[in-house]
Amino acid sequence: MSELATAATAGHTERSGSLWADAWRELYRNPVFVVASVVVLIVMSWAVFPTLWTSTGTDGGTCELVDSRLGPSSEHIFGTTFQGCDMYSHVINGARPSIIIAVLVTLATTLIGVALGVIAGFYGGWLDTVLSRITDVFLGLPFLLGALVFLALLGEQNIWTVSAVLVVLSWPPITRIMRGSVIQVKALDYVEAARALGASNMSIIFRHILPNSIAPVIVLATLYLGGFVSAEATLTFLGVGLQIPEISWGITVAQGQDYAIAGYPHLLIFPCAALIITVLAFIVMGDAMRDALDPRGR
Amino acid sequence: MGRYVLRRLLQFIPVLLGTMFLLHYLQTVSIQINGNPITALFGDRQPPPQTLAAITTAFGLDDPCLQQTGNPCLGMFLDRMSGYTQGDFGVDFNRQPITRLIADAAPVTVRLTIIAVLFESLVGILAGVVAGIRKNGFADNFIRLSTTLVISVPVFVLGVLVQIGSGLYVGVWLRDNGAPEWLSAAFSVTYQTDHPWASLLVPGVVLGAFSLGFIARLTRTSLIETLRADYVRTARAKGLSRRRVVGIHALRNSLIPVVTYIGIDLGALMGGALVTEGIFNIPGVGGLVFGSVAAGETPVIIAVVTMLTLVFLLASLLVDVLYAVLDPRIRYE
Amino acid sequence: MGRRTTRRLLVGLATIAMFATACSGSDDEASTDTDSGSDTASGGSFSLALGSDPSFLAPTAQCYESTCSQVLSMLYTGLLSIDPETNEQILGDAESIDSPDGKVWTVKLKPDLKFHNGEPVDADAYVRAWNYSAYGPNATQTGFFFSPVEGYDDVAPAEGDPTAKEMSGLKVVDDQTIEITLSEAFSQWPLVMSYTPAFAPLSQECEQDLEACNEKPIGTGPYMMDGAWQHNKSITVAKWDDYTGPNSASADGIEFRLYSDPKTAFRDWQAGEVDMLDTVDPSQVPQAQALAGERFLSVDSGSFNYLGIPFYVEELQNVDIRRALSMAIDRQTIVDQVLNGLATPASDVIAPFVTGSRDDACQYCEYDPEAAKTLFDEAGGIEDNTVEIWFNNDGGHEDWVQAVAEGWKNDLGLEYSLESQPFTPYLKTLEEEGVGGPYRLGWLPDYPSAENYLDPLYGEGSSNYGQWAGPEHDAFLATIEEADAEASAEAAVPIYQEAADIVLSDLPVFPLWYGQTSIVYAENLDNVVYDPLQQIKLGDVTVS
Amino acid sequence: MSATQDIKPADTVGIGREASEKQSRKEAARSDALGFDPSAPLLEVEDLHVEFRTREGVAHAINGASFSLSEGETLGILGESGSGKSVTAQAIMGILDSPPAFVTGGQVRLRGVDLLTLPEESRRLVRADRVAMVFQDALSSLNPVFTVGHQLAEPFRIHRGYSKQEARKEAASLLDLVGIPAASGRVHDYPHQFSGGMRQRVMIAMALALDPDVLIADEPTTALDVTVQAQIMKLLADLQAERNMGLILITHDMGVVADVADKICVMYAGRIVERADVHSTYGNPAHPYTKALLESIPRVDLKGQQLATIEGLPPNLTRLPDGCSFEPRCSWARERCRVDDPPLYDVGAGRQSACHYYEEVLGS
Repeated sequence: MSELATAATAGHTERSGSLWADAWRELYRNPVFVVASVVVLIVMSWAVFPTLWTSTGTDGGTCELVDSRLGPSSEHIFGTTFQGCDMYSHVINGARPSIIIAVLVTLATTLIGVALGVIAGFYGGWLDTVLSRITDVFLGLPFLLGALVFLALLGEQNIWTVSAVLVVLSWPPITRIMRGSVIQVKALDYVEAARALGASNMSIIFRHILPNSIAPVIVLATLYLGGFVSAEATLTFLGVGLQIPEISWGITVAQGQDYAIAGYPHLLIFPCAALIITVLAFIVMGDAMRDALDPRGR
Repeated sequence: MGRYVLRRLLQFIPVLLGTMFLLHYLQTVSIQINGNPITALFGDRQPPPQTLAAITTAFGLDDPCLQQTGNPCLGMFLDRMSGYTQGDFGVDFNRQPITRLIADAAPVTVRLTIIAVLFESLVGILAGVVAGIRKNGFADNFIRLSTTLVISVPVFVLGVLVQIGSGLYVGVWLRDNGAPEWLSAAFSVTYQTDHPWASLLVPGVVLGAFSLGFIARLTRTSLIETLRADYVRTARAKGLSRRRVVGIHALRNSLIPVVTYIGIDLGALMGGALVTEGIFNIPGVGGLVFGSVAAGETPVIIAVVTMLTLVFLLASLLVDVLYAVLDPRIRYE
Repeated sequence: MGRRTTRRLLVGLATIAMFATACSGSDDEASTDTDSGSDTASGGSFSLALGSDPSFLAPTAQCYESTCSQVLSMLYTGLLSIDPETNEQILGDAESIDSPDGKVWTVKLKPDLKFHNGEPVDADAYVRAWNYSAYGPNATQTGFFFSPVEGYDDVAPAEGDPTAKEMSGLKVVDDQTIEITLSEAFSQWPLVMSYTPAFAPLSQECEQDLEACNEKPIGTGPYMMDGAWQHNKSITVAKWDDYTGPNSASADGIEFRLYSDPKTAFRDWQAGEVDMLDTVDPSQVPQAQALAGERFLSVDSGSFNYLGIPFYVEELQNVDIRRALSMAIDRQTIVDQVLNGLATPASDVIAPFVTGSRDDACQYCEYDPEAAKTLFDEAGGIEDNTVEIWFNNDGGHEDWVQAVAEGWKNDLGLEYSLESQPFTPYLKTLEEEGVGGPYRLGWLPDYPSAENYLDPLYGEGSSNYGQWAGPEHDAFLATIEEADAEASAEAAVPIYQEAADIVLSDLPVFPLWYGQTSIVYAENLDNVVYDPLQQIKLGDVTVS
Repeated sequence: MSATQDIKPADTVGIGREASEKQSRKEAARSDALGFDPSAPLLEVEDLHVEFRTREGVAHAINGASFSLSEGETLGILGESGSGKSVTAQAIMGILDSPPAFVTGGQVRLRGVDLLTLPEESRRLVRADRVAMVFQDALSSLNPVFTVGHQLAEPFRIHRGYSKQEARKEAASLLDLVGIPAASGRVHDYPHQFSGGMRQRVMIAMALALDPDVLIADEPTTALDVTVQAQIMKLLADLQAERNMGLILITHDMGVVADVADKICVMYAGRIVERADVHSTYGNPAHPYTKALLESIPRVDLKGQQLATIEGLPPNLTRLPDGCSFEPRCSWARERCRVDDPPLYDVGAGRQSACHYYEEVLGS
């Protein structure tokens, strides 16, 4: 495995400053990336400033049970939900948990993964052995089943516990890749040169190793963002994700699915479309970044 | 190679022990925090204390350490381990031996996984090759877009839509028009015991759909890179046909990362099948663990999840071995 | 599965208790139809979708949930059952059940009854089973059914090891006669014994090897196992030709198909893969009605759903607040919109199919937002103007709980917060008096008696999680005691109604609705009758 | 694969061989039917144009290259990297990556047949069979995941329809031919198990497999030690003499060309700027660029002096200047050079130079 991770990251490492500059130039000239970024920015604004988009406030507005499951109309352009709330408001407000979870978990896993990957890869020895075995334990846990076990233990299910569990299950691949990447960069001539010039470990790590080994992790992290949006929905569907009265896409989709087939398609279509487009945008961004950061793919 | 495999196998031991202890500890803490899972067996009724105590004792949940939050209950763990060494893996709350539960569930999930892996590899690699050799053409864009879309749709939505489409429309039509039984079974709504392979085809496709996208994209990228390699130019200079250049010289090199992914995915599929299994009513491993987690059946959770971890480890070992077979430059000492 | 399975599971779990009661189902009309019924349209076979793999088939004493009791109702005749329409006792294996004083009961069995393997079903077979059930170390789930029997504490003491293996209250008088001595008079005892799994007989062969018997039970009923139990897949039973008992068996065979998700089962029914469903998911009810028409049935299940009130929460100690909250629940709209009509708004704390239930007993169950608001304001409202509602999040309750909360918000101007946990920690929280507001629970009786809707919920040592106490509670306990001591079940009914009135006035719980279950079946089936105790009378179903 | 073949019992070998032969013959095809005229000149390249269409614009990689080659003759193509040498070779072979590369004009005539107009399938038959190529970096040019035996046998199996055994026997004798010791044992080895020089020998063996009429060697010795370089060059020269092939030797190393080439083409910015026999060029270059190249070779007799270098960089091929491409770096450059692109002037004795002031250059 570690051999594979090393091999998989091969070739990312020679360039540094110019790599990032080149990548950026490549990206902003890529129309697909630009469109995806705009979508992500819009969804982010739903999450951060929902009141810009809807007048019903962040709790989804007043819900009248007698208005349950109405189809789209001028008053409710996306129709109403099961509880008779405005679906449009739910779609906008539902972005918040998804985005918080996606961003939070991605940041945390990247930090943990990079830190542990650098420690294992740079120092090696017994530290590497112990860390690698611990990584194996968590890597081997099947994702969904692991999440089930952890969330069932916590008993309480909200944005923070779901995020925590996703972090626990998602750091190992990043650690793996980072470790491989670091091992490779460590062996390069300029690191040897820096060492020969008497640079401290810390300065070698931060000045030479990190900038040159982090590219594959950045790419994976972008793909993770989309993955966690999906994961929230799936965990909610399985009954161990977010709970009402929280408004989230996962809850709305899981609830809407039951009724979509029974003649209320708008209960599924609108929240699901929001979810799919967001995930799609994150994946497309990740793809474009990979292409940009890996000139061989051009 | 032999020594390498042996060394890797030895490394499994601490990982598996770690997994088992982790799960044990989680379950222990879970009981300490959430309470005795036996109480839930009686629903809203409060069972008489002696009934509750008797059942709690029968399932070994009467250890006083379960009352002390944070206590790792090492004694219970050691008992369990020594039980394992004697082939005793415990029972669930229905007193079914876990070995039997696994023996029932695992073959179904293995079949499902085989179908999913075959589907995602064959179709994924094919799509990746088509996209790769026509880079930026219509086929490439179409394949990239459709596979990304499939990745973006939550599996529980995709699964139900496919189930309705294939089961209620195609399947019923086939049966009404006198299609052979195995064929209509292939498009049945749920798993059918009489057709253990045919009725898993559609669920296998749903299960493999997610990875299919990754494999297609991985193959594409890898192939595009390989096609630029000097040895591909050499092959063309030798007057080989395009099919032979792509199919033999480039593909074999491109497949190395793809095989890596498929191998790792093998373990993930076995453990990740629970949503698909649920939708298609497949009595597999995912549903087994899912039910056990909800009920708090610790022995089932530990045994099955550890088994899945072992599958994952073996799959990654297999990948590394295969890696050396595919690429003669790699030597494991 | 997913969300649904979780629910199912929870239902599966929750049910167990609730549920169980069921049993009976099988016999019922037997007495009237006896032999003739089975002769007319016999033959054919059909399949029934069940919502989960049964927990146990043997020993039957481990069966305390609906799927196993549905299967066992085909495999066993039972001592007696209760006619769901008339509430009359229908005798099965028993020829008579009598008591002079409600304390000593004599059960006489019919002669020449046989197990499927040829063993005689005699007094020994019954007593053997009951002693096995009650014996503490056997850890059966229905052992507590025997707690009224004299000597139960010796075989299952609350503390320490049992001092006896058999209950002193059980006597085999002769092959056909059993004498049961209870520690106190209990008018409802015959109704208790109608829960077949807890009281079914045990063959010697089965006792020798319970594990083998669990895979292929040896019963006494009109159907016997056809092959072993295919766990998580199917159970098939076939008509037993030597059956002499009263229960009907129209079809030649029945296949129980095991599903993890009722929605999947419904699609399989749509595709014609399974003939009958014992549960239709609420979201599929409109579809089921459209597709099945007459072949869609929706019947009271006997379950009683309520919001319990924690008396240790100060704001809820005011009875007017409780009454106001109860009146501000629009039960009918919630039933229509959220539950798709699959429930009946509650008018009593006793479900309708039980003798003693009334349709106008609960005056605070009528939706009256204005009166509620007035009463609520007069009583001074609630501190912080916020109410917590507690529920378990793995049983599919979130939708209606939220609807109740929204109603309070709209009608009383109350803010709400929803607090949820999975079932096990939820029970622990209830037990530890940890909830901060009304909590949801449901009840399915163990046996069709008004008593079973009262004592287990509000009595001493019961599921009185809300710690209802005070003079009203004392009056309630006294009334129950009085009713229990009556010599006959019938005479006790009006007294139980008095007890119910105390509950409905003081409101330790808000009655919400009685559950309904729905079934659909295929065109080639007929004579599908549903028993409110959640059992389809499968023996009566005819196949064409 | 080879192993399974070897351990098959005798009778199954027969069957297997029959089947595999059938299969191979079906694939086998020869270039004989394409109408080559044995009396026509071996290879004539005329006014070849190649451009690369990229996102940054169209790069004019080759702008009207012409030269010819006859049997037993060695043509050296000289130039800096990026001057279009390798592109010319790949255009002749027909293995340019298209897109982005497109041949936009000219002819490549082999024995009178214009290869550029042949359909791809016929073109494929010419490769390796009539025209073969040796690449510069043998390690990356050999497929790492196949044995050298497999790779050597491929031309025989594809073009000649040999059975596996026959092809492998040929492969072994080829290895022997290029001087690899214990050849029959080494067919089972992978490229990474060979040393650099040995790998280049394998490349040469592969190119020679079908006894081609023209061999193109693209910097065959760049990656090798000097001593090995000489061995490889000698091997190439010997094989050429023995087989009377036409050899195109592409290199940036004037020293290598001097020893083996008969004629020389000097390329700059996609054009041939000087064409002559090797002695005249070395003795007295007719183009400033050639002159500059020669002066940049270290020479023992000039030890101690500053080595000459060519100032500046080659032009951007997407924006070639109107005038002479070499003008910005040329010490002879005048105003005319900036606007007037020089044609190939005949400088006598079969020599051409693309310089308006070749006479001055020759005279210097």
